[in-house]
Amino acid sequence: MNEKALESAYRAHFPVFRVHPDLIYLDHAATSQKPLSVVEAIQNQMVSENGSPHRGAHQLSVKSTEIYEGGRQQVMAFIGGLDPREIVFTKNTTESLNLIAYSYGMTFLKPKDEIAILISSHHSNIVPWQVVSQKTGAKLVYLLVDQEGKLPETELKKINERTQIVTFPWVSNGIGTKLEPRQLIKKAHEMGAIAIIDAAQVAGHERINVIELDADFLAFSGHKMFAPQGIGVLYGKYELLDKMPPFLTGGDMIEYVTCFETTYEAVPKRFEAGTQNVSGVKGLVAAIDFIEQIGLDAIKTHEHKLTQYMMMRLKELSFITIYGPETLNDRGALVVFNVEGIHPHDVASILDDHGIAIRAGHHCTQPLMQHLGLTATCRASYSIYNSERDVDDLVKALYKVRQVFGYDD
Amino acid sequence: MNEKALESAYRAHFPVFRVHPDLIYLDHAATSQKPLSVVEAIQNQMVSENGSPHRGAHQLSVKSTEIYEGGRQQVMAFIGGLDPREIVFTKNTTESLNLIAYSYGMTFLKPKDEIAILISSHHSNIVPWQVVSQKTGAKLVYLLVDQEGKLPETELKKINERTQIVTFPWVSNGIGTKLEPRQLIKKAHEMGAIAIIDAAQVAGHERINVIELDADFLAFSGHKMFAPQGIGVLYGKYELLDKMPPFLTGGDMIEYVTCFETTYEAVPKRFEAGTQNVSGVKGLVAAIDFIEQIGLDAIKTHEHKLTQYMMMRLKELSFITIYGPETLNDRGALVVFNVEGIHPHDVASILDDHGIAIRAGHHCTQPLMQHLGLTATCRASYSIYNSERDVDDLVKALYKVRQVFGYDD
Amino acid sequence: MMTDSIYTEIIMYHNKEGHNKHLLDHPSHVERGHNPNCGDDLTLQVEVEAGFIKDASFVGNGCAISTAAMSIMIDLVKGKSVEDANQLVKDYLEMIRGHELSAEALESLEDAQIFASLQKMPARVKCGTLGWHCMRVVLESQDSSESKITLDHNI
Amino acid sequence: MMTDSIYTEIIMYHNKEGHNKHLLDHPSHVERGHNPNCGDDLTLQVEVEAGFIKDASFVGNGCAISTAAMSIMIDLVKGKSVEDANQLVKDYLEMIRGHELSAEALESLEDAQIFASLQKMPARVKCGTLGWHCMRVVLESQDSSESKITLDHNI
Ligand SMILES: Cc1ncc(COP(=O)(O)O)c(C=O)c1O
Ligand SMILES: Cc1ncc(COP(=O)(O)O)c(C=O)c1O
Repeated sequence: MNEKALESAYRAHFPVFRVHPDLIYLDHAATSQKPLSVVEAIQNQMVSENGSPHRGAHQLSVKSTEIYEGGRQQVMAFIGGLDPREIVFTKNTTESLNLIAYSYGMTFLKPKDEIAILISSHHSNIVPWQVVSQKTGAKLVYLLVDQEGKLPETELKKINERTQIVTFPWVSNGIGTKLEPRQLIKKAHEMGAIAIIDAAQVAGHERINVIELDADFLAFSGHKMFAPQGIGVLYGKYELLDKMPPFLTGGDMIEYVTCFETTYEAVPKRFEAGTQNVSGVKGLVAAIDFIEQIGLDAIKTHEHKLTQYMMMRLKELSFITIYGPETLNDRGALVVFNVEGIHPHDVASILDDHGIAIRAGHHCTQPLMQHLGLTATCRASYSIYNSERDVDDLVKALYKVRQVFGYDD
Repeated sequence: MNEKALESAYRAHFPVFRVHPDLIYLDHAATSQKPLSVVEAIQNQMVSENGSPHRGAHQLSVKSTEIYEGGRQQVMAFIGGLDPREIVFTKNTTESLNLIAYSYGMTFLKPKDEIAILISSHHSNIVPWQVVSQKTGAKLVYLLVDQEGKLPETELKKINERTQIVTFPWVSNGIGTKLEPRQLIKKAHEMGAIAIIDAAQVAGHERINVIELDADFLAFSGHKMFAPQGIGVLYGKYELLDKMPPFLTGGDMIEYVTCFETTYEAVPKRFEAGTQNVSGVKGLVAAIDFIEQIGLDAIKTHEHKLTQYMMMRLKELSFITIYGPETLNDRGALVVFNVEGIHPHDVASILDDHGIAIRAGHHCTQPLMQHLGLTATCRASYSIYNSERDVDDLVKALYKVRQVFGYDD
Repeated sequence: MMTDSIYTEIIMYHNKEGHNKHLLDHPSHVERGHNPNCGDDLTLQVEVEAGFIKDASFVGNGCAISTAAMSIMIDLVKGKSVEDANQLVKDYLEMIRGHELSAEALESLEDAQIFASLQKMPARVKCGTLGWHCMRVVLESQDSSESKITLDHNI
Repeated sequence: MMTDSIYTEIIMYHNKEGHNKHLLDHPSHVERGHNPNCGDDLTLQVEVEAGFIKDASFVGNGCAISTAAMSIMIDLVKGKSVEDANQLVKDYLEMIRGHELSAEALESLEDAQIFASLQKMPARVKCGTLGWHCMRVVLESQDSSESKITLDHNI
């Protein structure tokens, strides 16, 4: 297939573009659009496979259990895991990270311990650790990135014998920089710390292999990788999960409950309290199938090309400042920029009026913004449903934005 | 419409019975089947309205925010609330109750304080309080029900000046008894305690009015009231929510984040961290619309009739023991029973083989079971999609179950 | 192209001009308004004397909508009685909420009428009401102590 | 009607009979197995002597599947060498997992073959393997100390 044909084949999977044919959706990093196969999977689950998992002997309950536990296996394979007990379902990345903070952080951290956080982290990977720090007395230490969002070697020295946790975004949603996770993980392990990867901007974009990475925990959301909202994943090494107390408690995560004492289920069920979102798991599995069918390599190639093209086109505009790394290999599928003289929210509003959806603001990365001396930025993020034409339209519309503000470029 | 026509009109809303025409689904209390309107609402949301709420200036994000915040208004109206800030979205009842336990319980309870729990509570309303008790030193006090699941007046005396929290299921999923919540709430308030209603088995069955009830907190799950899995609700009085610290932390629930300090959003957003399940809210709203269209009075009438009929038919069987109250008005839409000489799980398996889905086990109410001297029971629970014919088929199949086990009734 | 029109018609003028963006010598009230989501952070200064708004100005940074709305508001209320200003605030917020105003009330909002289209841009409502909320607080307060407001999620 | 058949063919017999449900005088191993979800709680007693299973029995309460599976297992292993019993345990669990067994291995399971249909009743797998897991633990242990196992969610 030639490039054009491939692009329209990709786009054809997404019914949103049939409903909104003029939509240029450049906000994939916030939440992805859904392929038809995912929509249909959810529909089928609700219409013909719906029951409460784990608890029942009847067919619909059994079917739900199969979908749920089968989903665990598929998620495990998707991230290169080897033990399904290492996959915990949550509602989103935020809950996954809170689970680690509450269950691991609150339990094992003490005063003088240190938590090393990459400053480019999302609020969901910062605020829970502030809470842990306040409650346990452990100290927060920030690893500072440079203007391109890269981590200078020297910052690694902040990881020392007191460090218990190292946590960072593999790809930063605030500036788009992709890190090499292995060096951070290696350093963490050398110092006896555990390493947490926030993979929210990586899942569905890159092949993940938790075993090769030797990650201790890894978190991501379904809704950013073509799956529905309301389902997330926490990967954790078995020996860590196994020694952690439960987080949410209640139905389905217990063995025996008496009035005053409870014995808990083994992992991963210990962390899955209450009726779980089987429908969400069904959608997540359909999303994984979709990704594997398109192929992660093909996705990466396509996104890579778009990054290259977007960088090239935006650089032609004298009124645009691009943030993040120059080198394509250090970038995720997003470009962060500002328009001279115009507040990002005004840019986003006017672009929206031209049918172009981007994100403006601090992208839930205020500490990064403060560190880089910015208040707000514009972010264009993309996926296989985007094409170079979208970039051309963005560029055209950016000229219009400037015009509206009286600039004459 | 006559009774028969009404029944098939009800049933026609649920596509599951087109796919499985012979299914007799008597496990509504575990999770409900979904009407077509809910399935379609989700589908529409995913296909044409999907974006990340709250954060964006573009149309799909705005649409998502509208669905989400509009949903808050509708949920508020559905439970007779007056202030949308009192509605917090969670993933299920279990998370709602954990939110109260972590945020209210852990913060405000001290040694010598008491938490009064109805013994017929679901594990999701027991285990979180055990954890609070272990962490804070507050004492758990159980209000004991009689053999019918009713609360004797004398038990109210256990609520005293030390009591800080009174928590109970409005309808017990383990025995089917419906309480009069007002007397418990009144007593709690007299003693200066707050009252928590677990309404998981009430939402969608009865009109709820939090203002008339004067409930402090009230929790329920969408999936038990025709909505999809993955969405739940916590109602809380504004002045209580307002003084509570956040539970999950991260994106969207903050105002300003610096490296070491964070200011939080006002309620309810303070409790809604990360990308929320807008799709789930959309489904919940569609479920509320469905319920209001059928009419809560009509639903109650139908379920009441089924209860009456099921009680009558099961009583004819000498080998059946029915648990729970004799009086229909003290019952929710479920009947708990045992078959003489046959373990409930065997009953459920054989019934399943005859296309009848019931639930067997402890129903996540082990303390209640221990209190009543039971190990496991069978539970038939129902909704508008059930009919007297389902009950007849259940009765016929129960004879078969006995036959399989060599009984000759 | 509703967005373009709100931007072109009014905002440009006020943004470029910036004639209200400065400090007052003798403010009787100073009110800071901020909007965490946008990063808007504007401070309104007002000099109230004998029941009249003698002077007003603002400082700080924000998007075009928040600064233009602030500046247009200042033009509008300057010289008005506290009572009249109060009515303008009420009318403006009603308008943004999408409520019907009397022709007279609408007219009294003069240039600020253009912000009626914010009804259709809910993501920007907080920008367009930031300055007006500061004014509301000023008018409600009897003393001149500095306070700090954060907008809630309703208007 | 697969469920009916599993119940009718075998379980009735063993449930009613109950010839293995009693205490041993001199057990060398006592192993309690329980299944929180069902409330099954059975204790297996075994007397191992000179590498052979001299006697076995069980006590406790459970559903028909768990008690029948236990009782049929006891009939099967009594008198067998520890080695042979080990092989039976392995084969039985393989069968339940849905793996193909050799005709010979299958035959050696005798009456226990009926539980092959548990593959299609995943909700009841834990019932049908409870006794066998107790036996596995007994065979693996060298001493006769009392232990307590809980089944995990895989077979
Ligand atoms: C009375 C009651 N409370 C709480 C729950 C827990 O609900 P969920 O599993 O949706 O969190 C249930 C249902 O399982 C219930 O019936
Ligand atoms: C890097 C990163 N981490 C965490 C999150 C939080 O994900 P969610 O909102 O799905 O919990 C996001 C997205 O918002 C993100 O981009």
